[in-house]
Amino acid sequence: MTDDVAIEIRDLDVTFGVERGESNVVRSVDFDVYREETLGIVGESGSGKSMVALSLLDAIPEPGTVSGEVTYYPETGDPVSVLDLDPEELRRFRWEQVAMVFQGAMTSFNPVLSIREHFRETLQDHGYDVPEGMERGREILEQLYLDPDRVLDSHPHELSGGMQQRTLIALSLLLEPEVLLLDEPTAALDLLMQRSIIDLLREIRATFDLTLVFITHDLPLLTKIADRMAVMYAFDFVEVAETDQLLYHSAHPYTRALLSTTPDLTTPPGEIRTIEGNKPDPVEYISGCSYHPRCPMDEEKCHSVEPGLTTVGPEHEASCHYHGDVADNVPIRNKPRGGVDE
Amino acid sequence: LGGSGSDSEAFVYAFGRSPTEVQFNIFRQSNFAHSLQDQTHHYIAKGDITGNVWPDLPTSLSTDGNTLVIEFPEDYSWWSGDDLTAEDYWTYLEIRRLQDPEASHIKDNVLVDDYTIERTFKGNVSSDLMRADLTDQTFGKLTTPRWIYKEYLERLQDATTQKERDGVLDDLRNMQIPIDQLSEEGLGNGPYKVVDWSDNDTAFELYEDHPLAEQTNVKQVRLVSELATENIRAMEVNNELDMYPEGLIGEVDRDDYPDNLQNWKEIDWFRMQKITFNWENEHLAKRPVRRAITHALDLHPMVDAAVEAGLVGKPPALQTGIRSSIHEKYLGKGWVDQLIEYPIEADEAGAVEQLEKAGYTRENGTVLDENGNPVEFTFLTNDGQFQSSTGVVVSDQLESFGFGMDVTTVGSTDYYQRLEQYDHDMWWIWHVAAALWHPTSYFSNDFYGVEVGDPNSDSETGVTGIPFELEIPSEVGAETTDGDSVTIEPAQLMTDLPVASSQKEVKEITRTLVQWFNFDLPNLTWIEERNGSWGDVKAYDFPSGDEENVKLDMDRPGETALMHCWIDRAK
Amino acid sequence: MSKPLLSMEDVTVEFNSHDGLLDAFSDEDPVRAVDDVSLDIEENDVVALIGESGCGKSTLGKTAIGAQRPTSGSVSYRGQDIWDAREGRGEVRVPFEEIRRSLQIIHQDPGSALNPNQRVLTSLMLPLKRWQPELSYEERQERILTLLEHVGMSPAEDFVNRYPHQLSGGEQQRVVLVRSLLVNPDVILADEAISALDVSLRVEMMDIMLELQSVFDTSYLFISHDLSNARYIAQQADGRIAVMYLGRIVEAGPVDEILENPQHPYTKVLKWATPELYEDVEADIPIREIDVPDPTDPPSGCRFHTRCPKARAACRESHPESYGVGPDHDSHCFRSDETHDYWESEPLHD
Amino acid sequence: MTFTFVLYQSMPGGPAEAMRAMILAESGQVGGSVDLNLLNQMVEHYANVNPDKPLHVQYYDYLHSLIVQGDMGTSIYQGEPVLDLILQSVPWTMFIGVYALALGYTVSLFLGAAMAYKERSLFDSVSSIGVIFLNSVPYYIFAIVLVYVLGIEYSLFPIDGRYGTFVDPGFTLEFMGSVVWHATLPVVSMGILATGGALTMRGNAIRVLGDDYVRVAELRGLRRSRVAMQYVGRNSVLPLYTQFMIGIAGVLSSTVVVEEIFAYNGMGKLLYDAVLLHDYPVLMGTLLVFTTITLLAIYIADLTYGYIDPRISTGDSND
Amino acid sequence: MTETDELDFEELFDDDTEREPPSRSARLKRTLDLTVLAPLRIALHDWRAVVAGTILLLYGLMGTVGVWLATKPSSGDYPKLQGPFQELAYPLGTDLYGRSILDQIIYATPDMFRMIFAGAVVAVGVAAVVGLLSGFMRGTAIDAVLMMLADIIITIPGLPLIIVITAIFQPTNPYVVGVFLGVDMWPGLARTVRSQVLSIREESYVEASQIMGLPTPSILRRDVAGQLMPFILVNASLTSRRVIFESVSLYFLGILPFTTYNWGVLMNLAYQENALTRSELLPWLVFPMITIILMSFAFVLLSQAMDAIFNVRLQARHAETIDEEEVTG
Ligand SMILES: Nc1ncnc2c1ncn2[C@@H]1O[C@H](COP(=O)(O)OP(=O)(O)OP(=O)(O)O)[C@@H](O)[C@H]1O
Ligand SMILES: Nc1ncnc2c1ncn2[C@@H]1O[C@H](COP(=O)(O)OP(=O)(O)OP(=O)(O)O)[C@@H](O)[C@H]1O
Ligand SMILES: [Mg+2]
Ligand SMILES: [Mg+2]
Repeated sequence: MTDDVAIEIRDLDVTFGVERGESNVVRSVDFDVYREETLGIVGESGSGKSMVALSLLDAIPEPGTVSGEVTYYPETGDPVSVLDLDPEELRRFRWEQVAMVFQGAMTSFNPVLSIREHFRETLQDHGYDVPEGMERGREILEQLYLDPDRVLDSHPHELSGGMQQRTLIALSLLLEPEVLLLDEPTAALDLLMQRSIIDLLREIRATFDLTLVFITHDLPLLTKIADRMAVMYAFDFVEVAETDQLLYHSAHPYTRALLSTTPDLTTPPGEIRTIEGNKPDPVEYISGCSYHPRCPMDEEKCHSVEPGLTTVGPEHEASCHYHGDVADNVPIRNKPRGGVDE
Repeated sequence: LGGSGSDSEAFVYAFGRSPTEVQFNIFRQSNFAHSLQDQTHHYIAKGDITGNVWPDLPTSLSTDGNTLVIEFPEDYSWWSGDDLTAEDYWTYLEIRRLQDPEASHIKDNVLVDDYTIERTFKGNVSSDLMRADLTDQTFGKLTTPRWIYKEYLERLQDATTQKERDGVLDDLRNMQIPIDQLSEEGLGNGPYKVVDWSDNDTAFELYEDHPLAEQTNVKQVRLVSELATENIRAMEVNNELDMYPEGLIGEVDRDDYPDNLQNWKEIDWFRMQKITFNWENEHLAKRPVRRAITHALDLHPMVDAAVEAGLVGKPPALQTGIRSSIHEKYLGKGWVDQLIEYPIEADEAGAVEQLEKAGYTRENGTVLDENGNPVEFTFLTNDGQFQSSTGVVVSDQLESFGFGMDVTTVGSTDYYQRLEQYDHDMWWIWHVAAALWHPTSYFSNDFYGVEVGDPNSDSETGVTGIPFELEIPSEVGAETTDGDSVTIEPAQLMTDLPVASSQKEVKEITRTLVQWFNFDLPNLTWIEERNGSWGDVKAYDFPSGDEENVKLDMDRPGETALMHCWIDRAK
Repeated sequence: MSKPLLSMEDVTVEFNSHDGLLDAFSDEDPVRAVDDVSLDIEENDVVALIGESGCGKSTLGKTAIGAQRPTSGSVSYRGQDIWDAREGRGEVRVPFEEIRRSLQIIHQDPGSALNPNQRVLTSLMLPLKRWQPELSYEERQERILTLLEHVGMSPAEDFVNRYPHQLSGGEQQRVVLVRSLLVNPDVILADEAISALDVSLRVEMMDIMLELQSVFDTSYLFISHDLSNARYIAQQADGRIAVMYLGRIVEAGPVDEILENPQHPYTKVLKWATPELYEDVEADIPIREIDVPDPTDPPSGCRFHTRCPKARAACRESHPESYGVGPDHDSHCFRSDETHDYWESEPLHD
Repeated sequence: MTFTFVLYQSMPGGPAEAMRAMILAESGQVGGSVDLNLLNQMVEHYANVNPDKPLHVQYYDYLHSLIVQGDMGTSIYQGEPVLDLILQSVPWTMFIGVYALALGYTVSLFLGAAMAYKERSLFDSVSSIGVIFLNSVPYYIFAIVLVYVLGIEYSLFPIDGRYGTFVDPGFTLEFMGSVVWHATLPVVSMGILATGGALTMRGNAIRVLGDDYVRVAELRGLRRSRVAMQYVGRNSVLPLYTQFMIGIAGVLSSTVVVEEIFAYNGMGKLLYDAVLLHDYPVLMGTLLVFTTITLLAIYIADLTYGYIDPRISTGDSND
Repeated sequence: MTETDELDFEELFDDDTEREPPSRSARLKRTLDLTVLAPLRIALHDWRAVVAGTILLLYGLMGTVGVWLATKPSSGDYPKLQGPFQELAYPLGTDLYGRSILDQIIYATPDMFRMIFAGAVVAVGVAAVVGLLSGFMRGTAIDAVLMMLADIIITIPGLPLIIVITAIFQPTNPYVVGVFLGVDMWPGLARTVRSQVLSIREESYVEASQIMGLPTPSILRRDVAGQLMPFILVNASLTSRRVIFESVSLYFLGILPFTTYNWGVLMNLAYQENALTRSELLPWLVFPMITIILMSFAFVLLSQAMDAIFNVRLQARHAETIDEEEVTG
């Protein structure tokens, strides 16, 4: 993996004012996305994954506020401070540099416009050449196993969920962005379609030299595409590592719990465990380690001292005071076949 | 907004219906068409406030036995240029007669020459009544150019059976003369001819060939149709009208109206208003109850309320059923003085006294009948104009006296339909049947008059429960029949009155009816109206009526003046 | 073998896309959501039904519990035809009342399975009142509270007075589960009962279901489109997995059989599509066509032939019947019949 | 239609009585009196227009001539073919009706959208109250107030008639101007019938603004104007579309009162007068046309809804 | 139910039996809190509900206590055509006959309420019944016939229809008038109710209730009607406004016969007497207008607030017997 950073996030905070008080849904996140890597972000529902992604486009919905720094380093040209762009610059930045495929494609299209119109207006509003752009669009659609003529002439509701999702991916690639954010692009789909899309994305990533950020709570699926994985818990990243490293040598108890709660076809049922406890509340602030209320190795220190991400290995960071002891205390539920536990 | 501003030349006034809605075939009148015909065609005869009938268009109406001779002037013409002759009117008279020659009271109409008609009645009719026969607001105008109606007359003459005649009449009634035809073919004969019209206005121009045209310097006239617009009063207040042909500026309006608008002619109008008592109601069938009601009511607030709604008038001093201005002519002064005088103001004690005569009592402000049940009446009125006011005042007064009152108010079209179903105890209707100061118009046997019913029917009482035969004291002014009494048949008398053979008979019948009315109070008259015309007296010179050859003491003095070219623009 | 608890024979369900008056004139083809399916559920059994979206799983499930009337075929509970019982046809040995109570459902979306205007207590009281009117209010409440605590919702007193929106998804689903269990059913149709839950909660929910099964002796018809979940619950209960494709069951058998020895190419594809945490990336997509064909106009013959990597001309011709490939293991694929014409016919390529 | 036929037949009193009553009422209003005998004779004639055939025969006759000859009969009162009367008045009513509807809805839609964009702002709350208030003012009261303020007190607008007196109908500027001038007050008073649309629009727009596709459109870097029109505008107007078409029925109904207040000779007035006069043929005719227009509007709404909203391919948007 | 099942149950329930059942009064208190007090508390938090409630309360008082306090207006009570705000006896001035305008307005109130009540009950009641029926019988002949009937009435322009109906029957009883007005209003509502029912029927909790074998009336009442309630009440409120509008317009046009006071009647009389050009009559026209507008304003506001009042989310927040902290989801 290169050290060529595409997006640099520093001290990112996202807050919502809600009735009960401040809802802090992203908390002082520092993070880098490398160029042309595929980064997978996992975490339970509501942990702030989408908010991080939206921050990259300065698109936190009202009434949320975002603070901190998001710097985008284009392949050529000067770095862009995303959160400081003026509205017109931001408009051009979105989709031309960084595009995003939203959770739930069925609701991402304007129901009254045909797909062709969606493509055309995107090209027009970004000042691209329309015929040329449409031609590129058709090629992308074909790559995604779609019949361009049929799809372009359809209205969104005439396409099945899987087709919509692929069409949305095609639309996101239309302006040849450098970074593509995918927020649970497959959550609403069948396994078969999910898996197929993952495969298609892998192909496309190669063709377009894309940097992919892939958000999901489906761990097994993510391992099939991600080069690097980041685990979010309680509105911050708790562990970041290359995929294999994370799978076999995870250094955070939450990551390990997550790994053992995921059923698959081979693990004996008895080894699948559940995570006890409730998910964290964005309004309340948990002092010390945010995971300590649910952590089996919870110690005094965890209540008061915030661990912070620390390097635990090459390209591997985790935020646990006792990351060294994790492997013994929180067993990963099955013996990894490929890896060797040191 | 039109008004006199836009065509300041024109003399603007308001009356009647929309010109595009009416049509001018007099046999198929609809939409209140006569309101416009008043401005386009001359009247034959008009009554005046003294009860006399005068020729309007004709030069004379003379009688001789059963024959009435009508002579027409020779210098009039239709707007088309055709001479206006006696034949035009004769055609109308004959069509009317031939509708049902048997039933007609006319023997024949003879066209003596181009300008003379001899009209002979079947029975003996007083000369007044013969003349009065020609007056009518709706039908008493010369509106029938002979060349249009001749065809129908000939067919009627040829017809032998009633069925054939009805067929002709149906055709006649289906024929229409809309305003464009009237204007294009010149079918009018007034001094101002129609030149243009819209939904709610008609423009007239002085018809120079009219013999009276030279008398006036008003060349253009514009008639705003009163029934087609909503803003007449706004126009009046904003000084956009030059005349209102029928109606006075009442006290209540005086302050709102500009000073240049003044009543220039006031008359004692023929119209009265009354409340009808339905004798079908067991209480109202009793004379003392009717008298008690009369005592209980104060007529002044009723009149005041009507005045508030724009009426002008005062309560009648006596309950005679006819207008006081013709008392002398038909009753004689001394005779009138003997009649029973009912109070005009409320007289509670008198009312209670009357009630007691019927065995009724008033306890704790409630009138109870002889069985001790409260006495209740239903009252029907409509929501228009002064009628609702009266309804309110009457019912409030009676209620506070102690009668239970249940007032139903309906829209005016519904009102007249409901009225004739006689399903209420009291209601409200004006009291006069024709624009004539003559007993026949008050004692007409219909709801305008003192309705009793058809005397030839089999039943003993008419629609309103009034017996066909009843007793009244022989002595004028007696309050009971305890003394000498006579039996009279009011319904029959009212049928006889219009065909009375002599002035004497007219008077006799009238006296009997007046005595009955005064004794029995079948209705209660409560206002004698005044009328007249107002106008912009600064901009125009209106006749006062005292001038030579000017006769204005009749209905609609404004129109009369206009149609005789008596109005001039002030110099 | 004794009579199955619930048995479906040659069940077919068709839907007309419209059923208004005017539509009598439209000649739209009906959707055959379930096509000639037979399936048995035993006492204390777990049958996991899997397949892609729209393949008719819910329809089949609802037909099984008597909530959907089959167009043809029969559904019987303890040998009694449900619809006969309902309409009082023939000799009714098991009254419909009892059938109604014995077959219950848990919906996919717990949020919409609870009346949003009713407090949890009311929602739970009503069925209990209906089926055990002899209980007093206190007794009913007692049972409800006990059961709620049993599924880990304590203090139960606190939960019962909440409205559904005041519960988390997992809690809502537990309430729904409790509600169906309160009437003591024999079969519960769990229609995607866990799909809407957070990943970390799914296993927990399945554990609760399994635990209560042991208490109540209930059978589950567990619908899922996720093979790993289906496997989890079915394997725990020693149940079976049935794989559905476009209205038909293409393969059914014991869990291990299906997983270790899948016969039907579609089952294999599903297996491929279920990613394993610790497994290397496989090469290519093993289907010829990503999208499911239009269910209103399903392919002829074997319905999977349009996507099947192993399809041959014969697959277009006729529908493969059931081939027993092991104990209790059936597959509807010609490949299970070594003598079939299939082997002679041309492979289909695009 | 059958329904109305039966209804009208059951009205008490025939056309003749009604007409007689009408003339009586008017003579009472203008003053004077009428010779009852002559009036009765004349009016009797009208009673004969509808011979006493059994109802079903009359109904059949009516239907037959209507469908076969397109003949709606002749007005008992005016003696003109009903069709002519209707053809003369329909354009006027349609003119003020459509004008009012278009104006009312345009204003309310834009207002509603503006309120949604500024949700919870001062503008939003003030306008909301304003709209709710307008919604509580019956259109006829609004009409009266307009008449009073603009017509009478300030004489800014004519308060009756369809066009200026003696302005000759034709394609002249004068005529057109006069027509628009005269239509202003009726149109504005009927226009407030549409103000309810502003609140619906506001609600829709707020909902649409929260929809994913609007957020995605922003993420896609589309121009604001396009998002506003094509995304928010179009999608929030859509649900109003049928309401708008059905609104035609409401507006047509209101013409009965409004045309009466403004003495505007259109269908509403024709119908109202026909009710008063029991002029059955006109009544049936106007009601038929009213109903047809409404039906047509609903039908058009149904048909075109598919074009406007591609999600609806068939015509059952009524559901 | 088999033996073993029973046993399991008992076992399970024997686990802990020392639970104290809530007392009857506590239950009552809770029910009261949830069904009455919570909505009330929301209403008090919603300015629209407060304003609407206050106005309607005033009208209610006017129609009850007011009638009792005010003198029955009678002509000649006071000097006529007095301006407003001059005398305590006739705060809004007097009319042409010297009746207090306020008294007349007050005396018209009970009948107005009767009319509104009848109209709303008929319109909303019929609509609810028809909508429920045809929603539940979707696709059957009953559904088709009912919807056809509704469609027919929808297409006949309402006001003319009412004019004709009232011309035939000439009703004077306020209830009857209300019923006639309601007749025109139910179809649109019924259609909407139907489509709501159709979508509620799709909700899985209705299916669940059916599968649990709950009796249909109970399902209708709890699952369907409960959901429809806010909608129905909102429409009852809006229908009330329409009843006011239409009845007043009929009285104003002089189509309905009237026996007593009505705001439309006052307007009609004043208008007929040329109130627009006679300034001394204006109060007679204007105050009834204001009365009408204010009352319909209250109803419109109420309809807006109704959504909030019947929102269980808000209800839950305002109920005291549910503790709020642990609210998730
Ligand atoms: N508009 C909002 N107002 C208040 N809180 C919000 C809003 N949008 C999101 N949140 C909160 O922000 C937190 C993070 O949300 P986010 O959407 O990033 O979660 P996520 O990890 O993407 O979850 P999921 O996997 O369900 O998509 C959640 O607790 C959510 O409740
Ligand atoms: N009530 C209905 N009317 C018409 N068609 C229906 C109806 N219910 C289901 N269908 C159709 O029947 C087919 C099978 O539907 P079903 O809901 O059983 O699928 P499923 O396998 O449960 O899908 P999912 O995984 O999406 O729930 C689908 O094509 C669906 O469109
Ligand atoms: Mg998310
Ligand atoms: Mg399903």
